[in-house]
Amino acid sequence: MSDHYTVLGLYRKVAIKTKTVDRVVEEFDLKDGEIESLTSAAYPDGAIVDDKTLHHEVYKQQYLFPFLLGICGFFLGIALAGGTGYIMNMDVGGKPPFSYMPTGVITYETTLACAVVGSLLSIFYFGKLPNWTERAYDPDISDGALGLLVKLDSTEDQDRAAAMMEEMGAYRVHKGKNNF
Amino acid sequence: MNFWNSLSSTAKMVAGALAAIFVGLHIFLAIFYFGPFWFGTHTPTQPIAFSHKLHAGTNKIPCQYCHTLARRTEAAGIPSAEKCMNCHGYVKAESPLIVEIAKKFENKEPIVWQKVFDLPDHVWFNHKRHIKKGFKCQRCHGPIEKVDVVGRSNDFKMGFCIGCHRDNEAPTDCWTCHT
Amino acid sequence: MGKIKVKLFNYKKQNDYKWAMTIDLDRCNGCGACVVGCQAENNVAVVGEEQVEHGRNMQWLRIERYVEGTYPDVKVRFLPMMCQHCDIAPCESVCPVWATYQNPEGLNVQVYNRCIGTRFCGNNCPYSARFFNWYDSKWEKNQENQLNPDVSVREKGVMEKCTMCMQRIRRGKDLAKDEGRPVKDGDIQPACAQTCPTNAITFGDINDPHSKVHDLAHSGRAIRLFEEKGTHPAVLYLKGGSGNVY
Amino acid sequence: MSTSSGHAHGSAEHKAAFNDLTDVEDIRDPEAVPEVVRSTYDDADIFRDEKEFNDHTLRPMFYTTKAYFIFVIALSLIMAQGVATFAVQTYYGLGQTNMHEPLFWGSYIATFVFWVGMSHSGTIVSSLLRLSHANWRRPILRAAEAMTAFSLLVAGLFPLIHVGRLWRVYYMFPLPNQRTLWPQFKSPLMWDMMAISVYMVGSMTFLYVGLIPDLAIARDRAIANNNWRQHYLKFLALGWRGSNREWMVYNKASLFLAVIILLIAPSVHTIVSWDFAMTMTPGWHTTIFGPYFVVGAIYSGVAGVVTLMIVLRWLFKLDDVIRILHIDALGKLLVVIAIIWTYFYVNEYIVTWYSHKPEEAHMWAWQGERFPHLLWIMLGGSVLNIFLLSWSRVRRNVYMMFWMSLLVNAGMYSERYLIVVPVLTRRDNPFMWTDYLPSGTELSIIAASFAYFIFLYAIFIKLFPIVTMADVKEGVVISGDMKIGRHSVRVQARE
Repeated sequence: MSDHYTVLGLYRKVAIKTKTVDRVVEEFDLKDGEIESLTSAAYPDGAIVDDKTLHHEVYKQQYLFPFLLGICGFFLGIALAGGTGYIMNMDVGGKPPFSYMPTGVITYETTLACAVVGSLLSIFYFGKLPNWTERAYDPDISDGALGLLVKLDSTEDQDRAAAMMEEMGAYRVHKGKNNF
Repeated sequence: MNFWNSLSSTAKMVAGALAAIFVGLHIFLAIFYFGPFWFGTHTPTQPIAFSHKLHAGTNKIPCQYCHTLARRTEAAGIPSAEKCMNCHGYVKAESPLIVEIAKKFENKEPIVWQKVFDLPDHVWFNHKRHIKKGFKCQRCHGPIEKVDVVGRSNDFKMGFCIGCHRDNEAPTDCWTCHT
Repeated sequence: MGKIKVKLFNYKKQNDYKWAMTIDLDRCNGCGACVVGCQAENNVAVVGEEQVEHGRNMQWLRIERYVEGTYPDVKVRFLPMMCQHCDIAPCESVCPVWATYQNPEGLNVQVYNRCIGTRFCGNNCPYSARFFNWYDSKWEKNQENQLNPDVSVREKGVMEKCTMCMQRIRRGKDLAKDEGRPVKDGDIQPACAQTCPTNAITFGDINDPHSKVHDLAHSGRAIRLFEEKGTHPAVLYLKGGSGNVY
Repeated sequence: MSTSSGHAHGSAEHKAAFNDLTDVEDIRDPEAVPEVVRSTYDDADIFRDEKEFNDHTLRPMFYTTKAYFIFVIALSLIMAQGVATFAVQTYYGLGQTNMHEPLFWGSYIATFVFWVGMSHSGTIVSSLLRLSHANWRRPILRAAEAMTAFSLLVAGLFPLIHVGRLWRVYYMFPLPNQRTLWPQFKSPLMWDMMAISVYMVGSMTFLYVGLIPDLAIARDRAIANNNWRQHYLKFLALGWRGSNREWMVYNKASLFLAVIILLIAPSVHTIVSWDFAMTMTPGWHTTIFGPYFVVGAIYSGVAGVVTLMIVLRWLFKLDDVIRILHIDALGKLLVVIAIIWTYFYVNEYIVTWYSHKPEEAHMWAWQGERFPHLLWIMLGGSVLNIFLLSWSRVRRNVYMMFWMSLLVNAGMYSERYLIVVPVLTRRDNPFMWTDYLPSGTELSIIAASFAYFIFLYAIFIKLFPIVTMADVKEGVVISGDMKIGRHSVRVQARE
């Protein structure tokens, strides 16, 4: 996908947009990831664009980030509260250097702390964020316009798709190469 | 500079913030971990240019010939002018530095030697115990017989003491040294 | 940095000595000499009138007075109170920086230069035997010369308390080591025991079956303060009647 | 920029236009729907379109009056005197306070517990409501979460203000050092430090993640107006475009975070309660302290949210976003929590009474004897107001709710003071019984802490959107009207 042409159509109505999605997908034989919908609110999954690969990726893998980092945090906590008690031992008269309760408390906290970090990282990783470079976008989207973004292989396809979007009721269409 | 100008203002802000955090963190860590090495050396000027190299190195006088208190009390002690005159009444008695010592000795003026190896007040160190155990002075004070002007070759941070105590199974109870 | 050795199950190790103190309440006449002795020996700050008014009286050892009965049949009881050097000390487990802990010889350590002044230990001490340096201690011009060089002068913002005159214990052990023998009973005397005119305070090694403190502890008169708290203090009070803890 | 407000209520075409946008078929006849139903269910559809809604909710951020600057400067002055007092206290020593042996903790710790408690409602309420799909939660989440973050920032200062040697406080951090000394993890203070820093990380992340889509909206607005805010907004919005991938990932991560926060938050105040309960001081050493503190925290926190909502609504004319229905719902929540809290409170007395332990019984008697005024504030503010709050006319009256919520927090502050101080004035050793009143130093630092909290909030409002806009829009998207026979009801799509 290094060299692609992008078309962004802006719509007012969801129904029209979904119809366009169906038609564009059929016409250009688009695969998952080549068509995106841009909205200012969270529509239910698959309400506009049904991306099966994305579904698979997010639902099957995103939990791994907090989960695995949580496991790391668990061992970090045990090492921090339990392990250092042994290594950096004090001469405490007759008292054990390891105790269960503090280790439990510290482990609980570190586990959750790492899980929080994992959740944040999962947004970055799966959402392909942050991406501050200019990308296909229109400020109208935050004011309620519904964007439809299509990635195509050639200029002819781009023009055809733009025409098709306008015909289907897009009130504005942007065209560009490799994002605009 | 061209590269910097080519950045957008956001990128400049981000880069500046990151650089500030990076530098600040490193300054903190540097002071925290290496501060003693950088700021801890201490080489005072002595009132009389006494050379340890000449006495302990070339002439091989044992340390405890002058610092006798080291094996008897917790302080190593600085020899009195009388001790200097024991030998220097005869040896090189006409050297200008010796004349100065002799004059002070005659007039009963103290020679204000500057303390090089100083521990904080909250540390209690016992020379006697360490000498009796058989440790060489150089173990803590460095190769003193090889230098003319003595400086602090060791920062005497707690890790230095604790490490040695651990290796030699000496007590590591805090009250061994702190009260 | 020295080599760090991982010592796994060494925590059962106890040294030969276990210092303890007995205070005979029937002998105490509340003269307060121990308080002065303690103050002089340990560089305890003289806080001044104004601070005492605020309730910040700094005394590692204090004589508590309790009045029994009603006038005219009144009897005043004295209780010298200091850090009890508990075996299971409530102050130890709450210090976040190891400034206070139990040392292998059964004493409660307070390390001034490690203390950050969270004052949690003081809150958890049922005997109220811990003191805080609310201000830097000031010494008059000539008073400075009588400071004990073996004891550090505490900075503002740290906790302090009775150390059972650790500097004297250390010196006693040092002397014994020079002579290649264990510490004898009577070698070491804390300032309070030394000052007490009625010999009410006895200090020694309770692990030594021939020591005086061992005898007194087993005399059938020993009690501990706040026994129900389960702190197992090393300071034992002797009083008439029954109440044997040993 | 146009300003719309609540008076668009009856206008049919406005509603139709906005619903058109979200493409939900509007079959509702506005005249036929009773007023009560509408005020319960309508969320943001009084606005003509989304642009107008954005304008309205971003208004507090982009438009600043002169009064705001005066207010912020006044707050800064209060903070400045607090900082000066603190500097004096650090320089001369803690003797500047009125604490003394054996009362080692005083009003600082009481205030610390109060602020940690305040921090508890925001994220707990927010994640609970998120997980239970409560629809009325939508506009108030941000304000509540920001409250959590800021009260934690304030709370985190108090341990620093209170320690004796501030310059040595890094001894508590597990930093590898040449002394090979390590903090002692057995101390409840270490757990406290861990828990609070973890909660700080968690709530900040939660706040930030919730902010991302709204930051994108604000960014577009700032770029369009060439406002200075665009620089940091561009950076913080991470280039958010609202693509279906981003929304999917975002929703999933919000869910994770809500669950994790719900696990962290109760642990934090439980651990704060262990600062007291793990000691052996009569009056503190109670097994009930953990849940009692958590419920108390949520109680004072929710009351704090109510106060904030009403103030925001009044200051920024957000009364069509933050409605009576929200205040009402929060009031109901307050009643439930108040009842649970009262149960714990009474329980503490009952256990003491039944155990016949003289020192604990004496402690309660001493409380009533020495601090009757605080006891009455607490009982009045936190227990007796249940009866008032159960009355829907009180809950729906903004003025009443404002004073009620302040009263609850006054009561809860007294409660914290009553937990910390009387216990320490009457310790085990009767020779050391004492008394305590906070000194001027303490009072001025505490006043500065309140000013600091308000200051942070005031700054936040000017830098970030205060209303959870994306969430409100989602509510509009997934809800619509359904006709059942003659009735038309608002329904909510849920996966």
